[in-house]
Amino acid sequence: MNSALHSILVFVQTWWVELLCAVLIVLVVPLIAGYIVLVERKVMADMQARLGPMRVGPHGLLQPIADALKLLIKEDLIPDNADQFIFWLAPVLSMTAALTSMGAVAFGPWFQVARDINIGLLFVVGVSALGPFGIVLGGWASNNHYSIIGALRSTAQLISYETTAGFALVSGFLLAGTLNVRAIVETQRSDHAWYIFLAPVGFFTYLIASIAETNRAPFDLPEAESELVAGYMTEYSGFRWSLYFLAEYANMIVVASVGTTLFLGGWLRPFPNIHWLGWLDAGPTLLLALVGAYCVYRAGKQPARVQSLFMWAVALACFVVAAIFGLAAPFGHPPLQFMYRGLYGAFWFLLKVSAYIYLFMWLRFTLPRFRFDQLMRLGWHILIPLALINVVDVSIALALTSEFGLNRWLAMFFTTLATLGAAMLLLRWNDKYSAAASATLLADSSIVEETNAG
Amino acid sequence: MADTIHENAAQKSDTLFGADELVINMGPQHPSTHGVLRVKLKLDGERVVGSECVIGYLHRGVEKIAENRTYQQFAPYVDRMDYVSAVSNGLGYCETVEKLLVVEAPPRARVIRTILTELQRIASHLLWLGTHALDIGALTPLFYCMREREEILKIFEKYCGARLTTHAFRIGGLQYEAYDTLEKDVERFCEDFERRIQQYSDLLTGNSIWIGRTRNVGILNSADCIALGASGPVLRASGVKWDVRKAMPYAAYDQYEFEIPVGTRGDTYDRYMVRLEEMRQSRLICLQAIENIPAGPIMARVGKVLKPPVGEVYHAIEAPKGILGYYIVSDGSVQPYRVRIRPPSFINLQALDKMIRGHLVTDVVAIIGTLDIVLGEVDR
Amino acid sequence: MLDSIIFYFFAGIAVISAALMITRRNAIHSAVFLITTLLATAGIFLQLRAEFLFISQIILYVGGIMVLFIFVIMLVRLDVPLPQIRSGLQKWIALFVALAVGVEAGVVLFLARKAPGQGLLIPNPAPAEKLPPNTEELAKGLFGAYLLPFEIASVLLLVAMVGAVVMAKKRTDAP
Amino acid sequence: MADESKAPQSPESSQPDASGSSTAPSAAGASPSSPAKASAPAPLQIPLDNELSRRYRERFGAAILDGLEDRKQPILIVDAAQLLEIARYSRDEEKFDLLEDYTAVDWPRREKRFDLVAQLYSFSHNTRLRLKIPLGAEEQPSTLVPIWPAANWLEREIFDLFGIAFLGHPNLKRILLPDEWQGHPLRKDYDILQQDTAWVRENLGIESGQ
Repeated sequence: MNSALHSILVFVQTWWVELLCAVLIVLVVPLIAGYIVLVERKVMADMQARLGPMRVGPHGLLQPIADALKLLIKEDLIPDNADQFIFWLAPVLSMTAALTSMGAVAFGPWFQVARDINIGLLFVVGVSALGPFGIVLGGWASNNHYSIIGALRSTAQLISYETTAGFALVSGFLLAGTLNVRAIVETQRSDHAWYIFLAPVGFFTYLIASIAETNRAPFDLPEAESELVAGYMTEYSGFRWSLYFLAEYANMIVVASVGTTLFLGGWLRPFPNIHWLGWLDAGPTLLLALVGAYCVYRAGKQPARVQSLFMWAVALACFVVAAIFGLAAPFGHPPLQFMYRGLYGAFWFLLKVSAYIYLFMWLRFTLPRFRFDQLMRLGWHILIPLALINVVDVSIALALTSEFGLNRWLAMFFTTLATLGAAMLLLRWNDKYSAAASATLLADSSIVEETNAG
Repeated sequence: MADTIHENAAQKSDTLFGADELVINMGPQHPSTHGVLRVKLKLDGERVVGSECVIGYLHRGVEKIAENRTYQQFAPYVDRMDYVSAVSNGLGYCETVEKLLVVEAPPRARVIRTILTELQRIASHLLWLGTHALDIGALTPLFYCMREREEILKIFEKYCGARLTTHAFRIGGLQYEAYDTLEKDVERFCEDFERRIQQYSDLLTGNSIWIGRTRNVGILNSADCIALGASGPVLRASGVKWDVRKAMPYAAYDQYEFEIPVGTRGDTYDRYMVRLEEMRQSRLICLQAIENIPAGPIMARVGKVLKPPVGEVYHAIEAPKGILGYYIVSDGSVQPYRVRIRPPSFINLQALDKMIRGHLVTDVVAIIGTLDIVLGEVDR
Repeated sequence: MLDSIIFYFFAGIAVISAALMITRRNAIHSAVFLITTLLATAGIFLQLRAEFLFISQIILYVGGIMVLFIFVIMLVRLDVPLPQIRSGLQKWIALFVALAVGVEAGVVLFLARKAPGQGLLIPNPAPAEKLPPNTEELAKGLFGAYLLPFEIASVLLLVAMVGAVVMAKKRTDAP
Repeated sequence: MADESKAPQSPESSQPDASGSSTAPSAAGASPSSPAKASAPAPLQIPLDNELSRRYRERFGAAILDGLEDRKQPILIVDAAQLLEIARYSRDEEKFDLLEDYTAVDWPRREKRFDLVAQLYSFSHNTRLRLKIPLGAEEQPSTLVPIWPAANWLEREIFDLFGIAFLGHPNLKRILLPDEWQGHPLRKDYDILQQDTAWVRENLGIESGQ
């Protein structure tokens, strides 16, 4: 018994940084997710010519906390005919999958839970593949037609698009030659290129698949409120519902992080090897200073004293952090230097992830929703073949460079062209097919009519 | 041998899935039935094989009320039928009673009526466009549409003090003279609106997801339209170039030039295009109308107590949703003997079953949206 | 020590949920416990530093196959009791099979103890940090020594897939 | 109106234009059945005598009970027994392809209690025609659904609100009111405050809507 305790102690002593990171993720991600919701509402409001939440806190800044409180104190409802156990289990499963998969994501060079794990990104993809269980089981346990249809749709969608995402990632893995997260980022530095430039097709297929995987518009069919009320979440309310909700946003962070790591250079600044762009290193400092200056500018215009005080406080905080960043860090001694590099990497990483998520939001407010058969057709008839062809083409390019010493960029350029050509063919074929499909649909409906009449 | 295997497989699949028909209830409280419509859908998988509408949740007995009110007292009630185009309802009612009385509203009143009614048509179509786009999953057009609709409602508010159920017209003409800047307001709105309508078009018209969701969805050909009595944009989208405003002009429509947009396939996309173009045409009518509003009285000389001579009259106008007809029988007393309202939504909704057969549940939502029904009018 | 704690933790979960999986009446509950079993097994792989195997187990069995299982259960509604063919012999056959499997497992374990280095126990495992990335090792094994069996298995799977499609496809040309 | 029994039984029926409006032509002869007042310049209701009505009379003879024009709108009063044939003729030969509206009017004191009123419209001629079908209280007219599918819900509405049952209707049940509702609200003997209190109590759990 003693030895068991001892070994646990040793474990904690060895891994305390990682454990701290894990606790931090569990504690902070829900908060971040809440604020992503706020940002989303603000972005949506901006695109739709309105203000968004304004009441709770200055510019609605405390809205997520108010929402969370409201959800926590809501009545905990379980429908009578629901399967109690699974109804309880499903949202937990979704949330667990989302948070666990975050373990292998590296937010900057030193913030990562599972650091030495050599399957790296594969871990993220694999564990987040557990998410569909939460959805499908939740939909089934609710004992409601809308929920079941939502759950079935969702499962079908997730499975098909995970395949696409997997193949798209393979093209990146091939270029990196490793699955380890840090190694992937470092190879992008040594290759002098983010992989979005070397494998653009891979990136775009991953982009689309990642939107579909997180059930975001235009692929938000499982929870299409105009058709299925709220899909698999119809019977959920209060805290359980918020678990699903958080899982969705946590998943957004995960897929955006994976995309960023593999295709957008992770925590590297743009053009990491070009020295005259070195001033970009001052990016975090500059940005913080700018935010601070803006707050000072706005502080005078606030209608209430509290609000202007708040603005001053934010400005002060920004300036202090900017000063630490800009002045102290480069001259600090090694541990400080280490932390500086970590924060600096995290800045670029989070900036890219934010841009990625912003793109999600932008698409959501611009595009109508797909129909289920169209979604499936897009997935199986276009994206999966395209991703497969892309994998083959990237391998060919790699073989050309390593075996025949062809210039890497040249090889990539031609194979990308080939992939795009294949994509055009696929699209044309699909158009023909979909025309035929809708024709059969109409023919079918006339049959249905006749049988109904007869 | 191979054949028998095939047959077995076919039979098996029949017993497994074919016999498994699912009946789901859409509504009456469903986010995209636009009110309290309930549709019972018989599904084979996600495919609709049959449907039944259950309506009447909002039935208030408007026609019965009419028999117990005087002609003037009943006028505000019609606003509550199609509550998103109250002005059109009022126009139809007032003109019908005027026909019954054999009076005519003075030219100035007719022109102002036309302007307001066309603005109402735009407002109604805007609301339709926003909610229809929302049903199909596009969130943003709704807010743009509401923004423009707000401008129209402001004009109504300035004119008669009410925004939604306006009761803008009176039997015999108008109660209120046009306010000073009416022309300017309408002109400013129309100038803006050209650009704005382009905005919606940019968001939706060429969008391949939008086209995918609406093309060949809910096709209703012209023969079916006429047989089922569907009217308005639904009829025009199926290729019938017919509009009450042209066929049997009322108010001041005979003075203005405008086109009747028609579709070719009668699908949801065509209906969208037709309504979009109708908004443009309405804008043109408004612009023509404000150029020259004749001077003169705004009220024909009708008494305080209306006692139409014995008889009956049927009069129909082109409401935003379709033919809005009033059939009024007078027994010579101050109260109508019978008021029958032909509600366009009610009759258009009949076509739903034909339109959704063979489509997916998702399309049902799009098709309910494209019919542009208002349950207040369906149930009356 | 820590390793054994982790091992017994996962092994315990795996055994208990396997038992629950068999005894549950509700098909979905059974599926959930099967998932738990598979996840626990994956945990044991991880404890053995077989990371790639761990993640393959999760992606393929849990993320792929089990989702489809549940899908099918939901579609076919197995929880509605079907008239099952029950035979009186069933109990005895089950007992016999269980005994046979038990004996076989015992024999294997016993033999493994006899031949060190060949069976289940590895006497002097290399420390985990020194192991080469096992993705690569696995790839070398699959595409090197065991290429032929690997390819045969692939072809077999392809045949199964095509067969399933052919059987499931509705005949559209039927009158 | 066709005959005396059709005219509404109200005291004002013979008084022309009680509103006192000068714009309106004084509507003397509010009904052709009161010839004493027919001296005014433009009577509102005159017997219908045009090509159309002649064709109908020729074809159906006695089944066309009467024809008149009220405020320039043509009305044909037809026999319920031949309704289906007349409807089919109207659609096929006269091209009245749109059944714009179909409703009923209750005249409780008349011998034939109901009037069914169909508004027809012809796209090719751009004309409207109103068919009125007098109907006894217990009479069951044949359905128009085979001719104009639009009649489906309209007939259900008439059935719901007037209690007129149509023969051969594919799905004749209440449409606006609940299926179990007692009474037909648009009948004149159904008071405006009246309601099916038993139904309201059972289904809504309240004593009365008033």
